[in-house]
Amino acid sequence: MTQSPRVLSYLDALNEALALEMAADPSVVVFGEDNVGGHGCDGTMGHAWGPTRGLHNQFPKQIFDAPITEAAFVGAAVGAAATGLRPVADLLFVDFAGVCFDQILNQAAKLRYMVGGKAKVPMVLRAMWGTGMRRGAQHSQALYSLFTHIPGLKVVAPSNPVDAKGLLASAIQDDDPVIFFEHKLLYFGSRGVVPEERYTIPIGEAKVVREGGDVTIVAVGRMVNEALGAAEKLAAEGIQAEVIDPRTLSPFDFDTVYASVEKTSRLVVVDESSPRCSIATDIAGTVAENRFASLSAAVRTVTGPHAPVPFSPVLEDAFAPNADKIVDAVRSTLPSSVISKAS
Amino acid sequence: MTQSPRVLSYLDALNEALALEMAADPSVVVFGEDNVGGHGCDGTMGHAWGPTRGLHNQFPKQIFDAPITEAAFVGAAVGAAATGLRPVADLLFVDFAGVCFDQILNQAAKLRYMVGGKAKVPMVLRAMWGTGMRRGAQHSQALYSLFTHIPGLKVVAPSNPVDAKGLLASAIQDDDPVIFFEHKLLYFGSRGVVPEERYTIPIGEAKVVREGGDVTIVAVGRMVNEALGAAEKLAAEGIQAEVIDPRTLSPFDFDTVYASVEKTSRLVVVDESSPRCSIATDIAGTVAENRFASLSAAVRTVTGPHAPVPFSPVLEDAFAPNADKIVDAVRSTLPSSVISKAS
Amino acid sequence: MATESAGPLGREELIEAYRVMRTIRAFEERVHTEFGTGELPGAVHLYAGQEAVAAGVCGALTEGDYIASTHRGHGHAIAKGCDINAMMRELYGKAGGSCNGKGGSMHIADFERGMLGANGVAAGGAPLACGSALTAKVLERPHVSVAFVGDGAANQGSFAESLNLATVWQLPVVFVVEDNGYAQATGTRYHLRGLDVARRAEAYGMPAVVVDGTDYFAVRAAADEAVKRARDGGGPSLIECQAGRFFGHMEGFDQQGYRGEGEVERLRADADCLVRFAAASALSTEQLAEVDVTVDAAVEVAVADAKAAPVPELSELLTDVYVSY
Amino acid sequence: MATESAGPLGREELIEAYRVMRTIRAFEERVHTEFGTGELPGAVHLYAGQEAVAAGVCGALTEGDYIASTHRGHGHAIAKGCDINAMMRELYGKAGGSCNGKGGSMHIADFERGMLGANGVAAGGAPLACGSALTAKVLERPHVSVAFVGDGAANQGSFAESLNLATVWQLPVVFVVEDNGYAQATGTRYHLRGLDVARRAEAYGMPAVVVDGTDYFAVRAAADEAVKRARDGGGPSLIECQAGRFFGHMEGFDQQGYRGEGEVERLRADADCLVRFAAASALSTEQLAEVDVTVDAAVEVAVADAKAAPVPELSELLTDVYVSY
Ligand SMILES: Cc1ncc(C[n+]2csc(CCOP(=O)(O)OP(=O)(O)O)c2C)c(N)n1
Ligand SMILES: Cc1ncc(C[n+]2csc(CCOP(=O)(O)OP(=O)(O)O)c2C)c(N)n1
Ligand SMILES: [Mg+2]
Ligand SMILES: [Mg+2]
Repeated sequence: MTQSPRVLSYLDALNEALALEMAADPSVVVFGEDNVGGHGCDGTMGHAWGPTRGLHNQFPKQIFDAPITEAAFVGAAVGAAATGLRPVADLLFVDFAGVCFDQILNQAAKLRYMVGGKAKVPMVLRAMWGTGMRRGAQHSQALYSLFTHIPGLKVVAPSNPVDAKGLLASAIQDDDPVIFFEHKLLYFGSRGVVPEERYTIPIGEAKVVREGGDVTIVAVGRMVNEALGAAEKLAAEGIQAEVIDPRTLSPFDFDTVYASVEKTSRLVVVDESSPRCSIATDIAGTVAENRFASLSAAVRTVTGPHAPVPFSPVLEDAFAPNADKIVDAVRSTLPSSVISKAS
Repeated sequence: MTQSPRVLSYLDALNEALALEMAADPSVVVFGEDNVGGHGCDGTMGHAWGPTRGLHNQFPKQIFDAPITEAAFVGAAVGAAATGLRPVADLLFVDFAGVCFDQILNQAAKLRYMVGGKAKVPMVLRAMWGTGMRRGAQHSQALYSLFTHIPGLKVVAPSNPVDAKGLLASAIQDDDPVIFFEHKLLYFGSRGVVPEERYTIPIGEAKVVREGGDVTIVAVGRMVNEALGAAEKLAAEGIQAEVIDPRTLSPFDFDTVYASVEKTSRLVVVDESSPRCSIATDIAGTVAENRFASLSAAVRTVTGPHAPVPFSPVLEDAFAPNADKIVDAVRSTLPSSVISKAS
Repeated sequence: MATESAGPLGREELIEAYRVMRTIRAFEERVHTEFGTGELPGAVHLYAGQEAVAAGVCGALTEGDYIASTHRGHGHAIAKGCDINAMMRELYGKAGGSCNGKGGSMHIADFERGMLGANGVAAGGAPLACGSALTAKVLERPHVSVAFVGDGAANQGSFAESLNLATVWQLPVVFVVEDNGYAQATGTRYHLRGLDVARRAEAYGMPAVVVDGTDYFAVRAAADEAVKRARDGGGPSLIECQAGRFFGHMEGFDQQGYRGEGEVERLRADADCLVRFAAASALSTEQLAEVDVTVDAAVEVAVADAKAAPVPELSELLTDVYVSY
Repeated sequence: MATESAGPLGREELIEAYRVMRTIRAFEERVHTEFGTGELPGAVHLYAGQEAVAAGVCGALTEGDYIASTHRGHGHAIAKGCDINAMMRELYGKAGGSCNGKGGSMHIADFERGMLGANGVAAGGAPLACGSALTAKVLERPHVSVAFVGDGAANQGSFAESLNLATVWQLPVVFVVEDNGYAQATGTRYHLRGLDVARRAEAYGMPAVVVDGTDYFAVRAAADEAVKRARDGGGPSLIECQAGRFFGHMEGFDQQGYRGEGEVERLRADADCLVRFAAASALSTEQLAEVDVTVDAAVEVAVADAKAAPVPELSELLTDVYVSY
């Protein structure tokens, strides 16, 4: 690329991925509530708010609105995927997975296995997640741990626009059902230089976003930035943190984490969701099982509390992990000599 | 008790708990599909198959059938619980949580928190779980990890008739929503001496079902028996396993596990579900975080594979952990000197 | 459609009805203004334009009756008697809010007044209302439950299941579908194909009517009948009320470009339930003005109080997850 | 109700219709016997008594059309042309089964024949059929999809949502509700309050009829019409077919004590679709007998083959979870 770098928001990067994939493959269809943005009562159309905004102008046959029938349209995505389309269905908030969970758990995830491999389900379910928008308990969850638990699903959660575009392309081209997590605070809050052309980033590959030899920090989604913030603070104390963005939660690139832990001997996992049966304890437990000998200190998890997400801004801000909490967790993995030396 | 001990099946123990709680409290109501067992087309009633069989004779006003409307009747359980009843709703198979997951995830679990503590939701959701009945992928799941992840829920999974009766009584008397897991192979396969009177077993208390000093095995539900089988085999080799039945998965009695690990320094977790974000990695990760210094070996998880449950008996039997796999896992935690000495 | 008539209501009742609707209107208009300043957090869906529905339905209820509401719940809460000071504090996420600031606009509730809560999930209230109706039925209490559901939410499976469950169990519940023409930007012409939800309820075996939701008296008459039926053991009913919303779907969210040219202006001019009520009620200008003054002052107090109120203690983050754990 | 008439079907078609129904009957009666020996594993729901529904509906379909089935799926699979040897192997959990033994009775599928699968979740097939109909619509293929749904499953929210989605998207899909009088032990008098599901479909804006599900010709006529409508771009329809099941809900599960005195005997005597078909079709005794002999032999072969077949390799436990992972 010789031109001056083009900066896109996370939201626009997703929009671009949808457009490029629809253009490249007419079997890619996109639907959800207000994905076109309404068929107003006088026929006025096209007031989508999110990453699908404006796409109906270019792809009038490939994008359409659905009534508030998640069970039906997510189930339809499964049936369509198994018969020749590549549907990208939009859940809006991942919290609404509750009303169509059977379609995800028992249909999308299991169809291929149940029929002995004689079908495939190349669908994507896009969903907004995360705290920070003052949306309250039913619109702020992470929930990726639930999907990661379910065999048959792939779970992707990009942390920046470049990954968002490349991973959404991969998800659409993938032959298995993918739940695609878009952190709502990143839509406008995360911007970056995004190549204009169509490209993919492989599902299942973590990225070392910062190298360091003293401690490994694995952080998911919006937490990647918090982890990088923590790493800066730690660096000022002479502690070098390696920060890993798994990008994909299922399959999970444990090898990259293992390699890092073998080097650093310390692991901190940062996860915006509640702690029990979370991606945080999953990574902690798996590393403790498979790289126990490499660990020189207790693994540490930094997560939200075992509580729903509160509405009040002051409470919500206390819910999610942040750089300071990550710094504290990292410190607790270090021998006191190192910490006293540093501070 | 001076009479000769009375042996009950797990199924009958549950039936007795339901009867005793309905008798003691008229606000306890029981409903689900065929909980009475049908209103045949000529009005013939009372052909329930499971733990509710026959209860309508004694409690005609407290038990009734529901149409196949899990979202409505589980949601109704939430609304009823918040206004004065103690509903016990029956999901039949826990796999059907998919069709009413919003009611569990976003309504039952969060109502109290969302209204700032000004309501409570004393409901029980009963559900069959587990492999072994040749029911295929949509009728054989564990899924307790999903519910354990969700703040606001309590999750109970008894492994024997005595606990089943006492824990179901506790669940019904509890002021919070409880998901009550009944392993379908235990219904008839597990029998025990069950006291006739009304009693409770506290939610949140694990039980050390076998004492031993060499390794701690935590096993859930039907796996408790497999763990005991493994412990027998290990004992023959001179290895003493301590077996812990958590009985409740949320809240989880980590203290009992910690105390055991402090003694044995080794941990094996046995869980019939798939591995990722499971109760197995949850316990493994949490112990690795909070009792790292006590561990002398890598924690080990023994779980089902990351796959749906297959139908074919030969494949299904290979899905769930068993005593042999547990023995292997335990051996892998022991120094080779101990193992060679033993074998 | 039932027609407009002040019917058998006495003056006190008429004034009370006007007070309720006028309070909702003032509350919502003020919240709209406050949101514009950027100080008010969260997802706020305003009820202005639909006041006659909440007021007409809740006017038919007693204190012991229950309502389960929607994401657009302020009007229902006010009509069921919730304290607007506590509500406004809730919107600001403050201590002393209806939910101690932990719920926000989408979860305002007041169990003491039978308000089971706004709900962030479409049709989320319908099963809950079946539940409170079950409580009344089992404990042989004379209470009726109402589930409010939007036109878009009426397409949810949980709503259809609730209709079925209510008829099978013959629950004392009234489903009130508020057809305001849109689900977000999607018109009913598209998502309901222009059909009445009432026909679905009839197919499930319950009586259903369609009424003009800007006509307090029509709503009230339909509600009186349905509530009486439920209270007398006659089982569930559905009332479909048609009334447009004055504001966008959600504050700060949409520019309403999906609406027809002049649509909102026409609504405000020709279909304002307050204007229609004032005309039909035969209350005097003075009587109405007295209410206006009191209501505006009360809303002013609520906003000032909410702004001045303290935020919740940080410890609140971890309380109320369980009764015991 | 459509009335019984052999209509415009030619002899080959009549023989084929009889062969399909007779195969289902023989398959199910034999599975019943085999289950009784204890050798056949799993949850097996038999279709005997309802054959005219599967045969009549699938008779109206082409090979490229799709069906999404229920837990009681053997009849649908056979009518859509699935191989009974593979099906029987599947029931026994054997290699070479329709799903290599990994699905079992509740998940028999054959995508090459447009059979999208039995389904263990009530109404699970309805959204899937909307999906395959969407494929046809988007890719402009002439295929129609059928969703089979039981009377009890018709109360599921996902079914109601599918009716709505199908009308809003004007999908080429036909919903076939099989009213066999019961959901497990619960009668339709209770769970549907005796009402037709067809009325619900109409309320969602699609044509719907109720037919005698033991009358092949009535089912076929309704299916021909609905399939033609869908294929011609006329959108969805619903056909409600009433036909009792001869066996219990599930093999080894219930004693059918919930059924009326003599109910099953009356069904077998007076409402046997095979008997009715034989009488109405005007096929000769020889023609029928020839089919009977072939079918019985084929089922015999299927059972012998399934019993002799090897079990799947243990490695199959871990394959087919993903295309790639
Ligand atoms: C299950 C579910 N799906 C989607 C949403 C997102 N959403 C919130 S409000 C809304 C539109 C609701 O329309 P309607 O029911 O007509 O109510 P109105 O906003 O018009 O009052 C949607 C789609 C949701 N809250 N719940
Ligand atoms: C969502 C869901 N709830 C409950 C069940 C358990 N179940 C299996 S079959 C059945 C009855 C279904 O009745 P119907 O739809 O009439 O079909 P039929 O068995 O009569 O063919 C039930 C309740 C299920 N499979 N899925
Ligand atoms: Mg609306
Ligand atoms: Mg039936």
